[in-house]
Amino acid sequence: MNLAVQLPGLTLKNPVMPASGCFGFGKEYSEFYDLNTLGAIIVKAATGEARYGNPTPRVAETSSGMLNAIGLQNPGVEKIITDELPFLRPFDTPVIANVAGSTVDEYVHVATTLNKSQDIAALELNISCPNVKEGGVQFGTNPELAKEVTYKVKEASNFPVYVKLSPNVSNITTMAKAVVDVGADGLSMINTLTGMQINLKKRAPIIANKTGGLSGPAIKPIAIRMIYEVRQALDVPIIGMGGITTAEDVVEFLLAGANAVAVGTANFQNPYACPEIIEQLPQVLSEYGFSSVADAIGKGHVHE
Amino acid sequence: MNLAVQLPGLTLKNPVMPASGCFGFGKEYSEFYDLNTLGAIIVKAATGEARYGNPTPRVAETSSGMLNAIGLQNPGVEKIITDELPFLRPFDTPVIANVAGSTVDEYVHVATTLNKSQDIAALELNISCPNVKEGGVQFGTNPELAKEVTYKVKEASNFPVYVKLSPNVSNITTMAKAVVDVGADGLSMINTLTGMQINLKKRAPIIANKTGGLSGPAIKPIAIRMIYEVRQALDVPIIGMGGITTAEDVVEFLLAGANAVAVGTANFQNPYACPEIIEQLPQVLSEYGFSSVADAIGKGHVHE
Amino acid sequence: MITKKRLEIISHLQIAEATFEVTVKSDLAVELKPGQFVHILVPGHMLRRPISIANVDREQKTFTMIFKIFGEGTKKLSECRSGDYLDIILPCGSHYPIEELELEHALLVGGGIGVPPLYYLGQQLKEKGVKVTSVLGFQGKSHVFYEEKFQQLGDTYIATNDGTYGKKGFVTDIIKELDQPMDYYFSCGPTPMLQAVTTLLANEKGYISLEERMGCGVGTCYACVVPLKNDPTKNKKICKDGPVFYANEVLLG
Amino acid sequence: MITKKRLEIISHLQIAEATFEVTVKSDLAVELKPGQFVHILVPGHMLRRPISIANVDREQKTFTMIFKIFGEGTKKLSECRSGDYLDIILPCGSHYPIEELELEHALLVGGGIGVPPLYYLGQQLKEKGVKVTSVLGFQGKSHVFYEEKFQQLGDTYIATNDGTYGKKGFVTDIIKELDQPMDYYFSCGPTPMLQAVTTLLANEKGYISLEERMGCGVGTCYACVVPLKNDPTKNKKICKDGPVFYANEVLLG
Ligand SMILES: Cc1cc2nc3c(=O)[nH]c(=O)nc-3n(C[C@H](O)[C@H](O)[C@H](O)COP(=O)(O)OP(=O)(O)OC[C@H]3O[C@@H](n4cnc5c(N)ncnc54)[C@H](O)[C@@H]3O)c2cc1C
Ligand SMILES: Cc1cc2nc3c(=O)[nH]c(=O)nc-3n(C[C@H](O)[C@H](O)[C@H](O)COP(=O)(O)OP(=O)(O)OC[C@H]3O[C@@H](n4cnc5c(N)ncnc54)[C@H](O)[C@@H]3O)c2cc1C
Ligand SMILES: Cc1cc2nc3c(=O)[nH]c(=O)nc-3n(C[C@H](O)[C@H](O)[C@H](O)COP(=O)(O)O)c2cc1C
Ligand SMILES: Cc1cc2nc3c(=O)[nH]c(=O)nc-3n(C[C@H](O)[C@H](O)[C@H](O)COP(=O)(O)O)c2cc1C
Ligand code: FES
Ligand code: FES
Repeated sequence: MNLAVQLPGLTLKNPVMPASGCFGFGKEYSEFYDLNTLGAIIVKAATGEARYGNPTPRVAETSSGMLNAIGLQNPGVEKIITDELPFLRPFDTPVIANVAGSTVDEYVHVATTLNKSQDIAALELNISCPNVKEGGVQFGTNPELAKEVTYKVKEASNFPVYVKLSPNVSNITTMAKAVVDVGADGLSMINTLTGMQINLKKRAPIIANKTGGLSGPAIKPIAIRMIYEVRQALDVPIIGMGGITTAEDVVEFLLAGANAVAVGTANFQNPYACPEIIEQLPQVLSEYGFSSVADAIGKGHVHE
Repeated sequence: MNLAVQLPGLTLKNPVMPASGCFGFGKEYSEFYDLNTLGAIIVKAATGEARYGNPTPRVAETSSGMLNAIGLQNPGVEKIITDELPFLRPFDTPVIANVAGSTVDEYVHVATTLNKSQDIAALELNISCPNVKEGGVQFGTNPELAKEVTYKVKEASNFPVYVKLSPNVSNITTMAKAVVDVGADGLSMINTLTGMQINLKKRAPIIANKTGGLSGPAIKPIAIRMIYEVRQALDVPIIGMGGITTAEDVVEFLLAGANAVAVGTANFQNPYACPEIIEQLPQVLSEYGFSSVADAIGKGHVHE
Repeated sequence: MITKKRLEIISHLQIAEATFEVTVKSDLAVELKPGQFVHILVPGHMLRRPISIANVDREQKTFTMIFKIFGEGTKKLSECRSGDYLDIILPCGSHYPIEELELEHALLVGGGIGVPPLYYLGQQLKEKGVKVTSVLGFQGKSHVFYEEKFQQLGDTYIATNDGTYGKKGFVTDIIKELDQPMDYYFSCGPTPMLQAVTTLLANEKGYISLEERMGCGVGTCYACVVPLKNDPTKNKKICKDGPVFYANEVLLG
Repeated sequence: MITKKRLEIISHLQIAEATFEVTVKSDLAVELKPGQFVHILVPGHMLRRPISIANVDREQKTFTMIFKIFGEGTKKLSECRSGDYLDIILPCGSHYPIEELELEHALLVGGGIGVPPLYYLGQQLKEKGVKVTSVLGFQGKSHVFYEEKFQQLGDTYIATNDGTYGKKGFVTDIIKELDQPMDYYFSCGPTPMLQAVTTLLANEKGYISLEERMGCGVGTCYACVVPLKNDPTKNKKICKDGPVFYANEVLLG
């Protein structure tokens, strides 16, 4: 069964990659399995300078989901290039860097700095992090800001740019069109939905940041709907994510119109989530009558 | 333990009521238990004329949630007033009518017609139904339209108006402020998030309408976050809902800032959900150190 | 009266490929009528699963359900054991109104998981002295169940899609060849089968039982509707007005 | 090497109020070091639960955990039985580096669910010939566990918050009165206790073990951080760099 997918800048042996923020920079899960099995790897967000992130607690459990407010903790783009990314060099698996920032300038600075890395194949432009006071989600909910940051990062970067969209919007297609109009090579969707959980004993939000991003199977129907809507409107490569835990889920995302998928929260439940999904994918695809990954993409669309 | 809550137009013996669309017009669950136990009852949406609703399948199951696209099936406001609401008259439980429409005129017509009912105590203005082609969610995601319909319905109605907000927005506080500015007596939040599930065998969305509204415990963190945000910004009565299944959930909503709560999807899982929650509420409140329902409202707020 | 109970499984058997027969104890068994269903909670799932009543033992106060593994919910139900408890809403929906009908000869037409409710119906018809002929359709030989039990009610014909047992083809292929007079037919099965049956038997009187994805199962959510034949702008709820309808009452999609 | 295994529960006992001792079989038991923890999947829950290793039987190839019912996850774990299987990530985190330390006399200071890892530590210290003194704090008499087992390791003092057993008060009240010399202290318990202990013993060398809500439990998600004392703009991961830290390394919130 042919699992390969060809996307701008990315030749994937299979469509499954860990999602940003759920895989660190690869070291830890490389103790569990051979990272060569992965279609690609999206690493943790990079900002201009090192960031401490938010106070703890940073995570909470919800029904079929979790909240996180890590707050973009990372050692800064320079250190990521010198200390983290080289570890992934020996693997035959393309690496996607996740670019974050508080200002357009910071995004551009991170993207420009990443030009010197030999270890990455593409950028994921994170305009949708709900867990930082500045930047992040505000770029992801305002089409004009999204356009501006995408345009400038595209100009600055030597790599294809996948813009990661926020689901915290009324109209996802408007956001998708805005960034594709100014040259986004692809989309990555969805990031987390902003949520909160309150600790009854402490009479306060569990997460120190108060709100956090909701991920996991709880949000899968929202991800599927948004990808479906964007696929109806635009012919652009989509890396789909949001609640994927099984190979069946992957097929559902492909049917909705994703060209490849990322697995986030499921890694925490099962560190072998990605390789197990990849192993089962051929059987599940053929069970539903598909002869390859490419054969399934967008096939869930009903034309009226 | 004092469970009573006083809201505009509503004297509630306890803060728990079934949510609109999850309780029909009360007849069916009255076979299970005495409706007098309920704090109030929100009945199914009323439109100007009878509506067939959407084709089937209309529901699908998701992780800790469900999708529905009923499409506002109802016999029309006149028939609701004459054939449905009188059944609820003997109960010592206030009834809230849910007002829907495709145009501002239809909303106003429904609200005006409801003035002649002796069986209701308040209106819930449903500007957030994601499952109809026209009206519904478009009013709920555009502050100007929300303002217009709220203003006109307030002018037309003799009853207090609770505006039911859609969670499919970037900024819930903007929407809340818009409708409160033009006189909404209270808010009801949240309605469902738009989602989709794809049937792998059929290679098509399970729900005939393609998209449906996501409800149930999966969305609770989003509901809590939105209520918390609106409560920080506005001093307005809030009927909170979204995934409530236990008395602990009710307390979490009260802490977030809800003054009363509605239970939707949980009724389907457990027809006795509302009376069981009401029965357990005093014990759970006192377990967490509250001496009444009023004592818990808004107590989850941390002031920086 | 409709209610929700925790009922003990007293027998749990596999009776055909992916097909299970589960009997539970309940004082309400005596009130259950053929055609009605129960609505079962599957732990970890939001929506209940509707399953027809396949038989009732009034003396033992038990009732039996027969289901096939279709997805996750029925898979979990298949893993239950005797002694486990199920959370069940019952009784749900309408029944075959045989007490109101003048009947001498009834034709039962069932397909797949539509077969179970007809067994309880056939039992009651036989008790009333009605002659029963059954035509049952299955995917293939390994899926056939309850053939002998139906034979005890009267003549029984089996069709399988793949021809591995009985007649190859559809129940309608068999019905065409039956030339016995009948007063009423009673049919339950997948919608395409019901369409074929109601079309073939358009001049006969009959009752059919429908399936649809359900939310509440008790009539409050409007999930499970079917349009009326004489006015398709109106509809009925399958969980409350049905699942049994007069054959000409509803429009099969 | 860290991995994930399905491990059989071979003993499951309640040993104090809401407190359970669970022993599982695993070939990896021999590799587990005191202070490390395992990360347990609770079916139906998104996030795993971190639980410390309380003891290891190298011959039987088993290890023991002791936990208290706190919320839903530990409640479900308390309802498991011998013969059930648990899905466990192990071994997680750092350990008390006793192999590197010059030790003659060790003070163990545990509070509540911080007591279990100290038992395995104490066992290993005793094996090495180190003198062990234990000071353990519990809520009240009904919560006390493993007192006799600790006594077999050396002098053991108990404090309870409500005074229903041992000394009324905190572990620090007991430590103040101990005037034996010690080389190192090892402490695990709720953060306020650790703060009190590290403040009281500021002039002693010691190791502490921390708790925080975790996502991955293996170092990838950055959920479980603690700031460094000498540079609070930097932090360490409790699940990977910890849970055991040198007492002066981290800033207790
Ligand atoms: C009135 C009625 C009586 C029924 N009686 C029987 C019976 O006696 N024996 C039997 O084997 N089956 C019966 N069915 C069908 C049975 O309900 C479905 O096979 C079952 O719900 C599938 O659940 P699942 O979790 O295995 O599948 P999944 O696909 O995982 O279920 C997902 C959701 O879709 C719903 N769903 C899927 N298929 C159907 C269907 N065909 N009808 C209704 N809902 C569906 C489920 O209830 C659930 O909400 C009956 C259905 C109805 C409406
Ligand atoms: C390294 C480490 C070792 C531990 N060792 C033990 C032990 O040996 N015995 C024992 O009884 N407990 C131990 N704990 C605490 C134990 O993990 C929590 O009591 C448990 O996770 C609570 O889960 P719950 O489902 O019962 O509570 P819930 O409140 O329902 O859990 C909700 C979420 O919060 C997390 N959570 C809640 N409290 C804690 C906490 N104190 N620490 C970390 N996460 C928490 C849960 O893991 C879960 O993700 C340890 C914690 C850590 C970090
Ligand atoms: C703990 C955690 C940290 C995350 N960090 C990032 C991040 O740094 N950058 C980013 O673009 N997305 C981040 N995400 C979002 C995920 O990449 C993904 O979009 C989201 O979790 C939905 O997928 P899932 O449901 O499979 O987890 C994070 C998610 C989690 C749970
Ligand atoms: C089957 C179904 C039908 C609904 N119909 C309506 C409706 O007619 N009007 C309305 O305002 N909300 C309707 N809702 C939304 C609920 O009232 C509620 O806002 C939402 O489901 C969230 O609450 P829950 O998670 O407790 O179900 C419906 C929800 C469901 C599940
Ligand atoms: S399933 Fe709710 S009305 Fe039929
Ligand atoms: S829990 Fe994920 S880094 Fe520690």
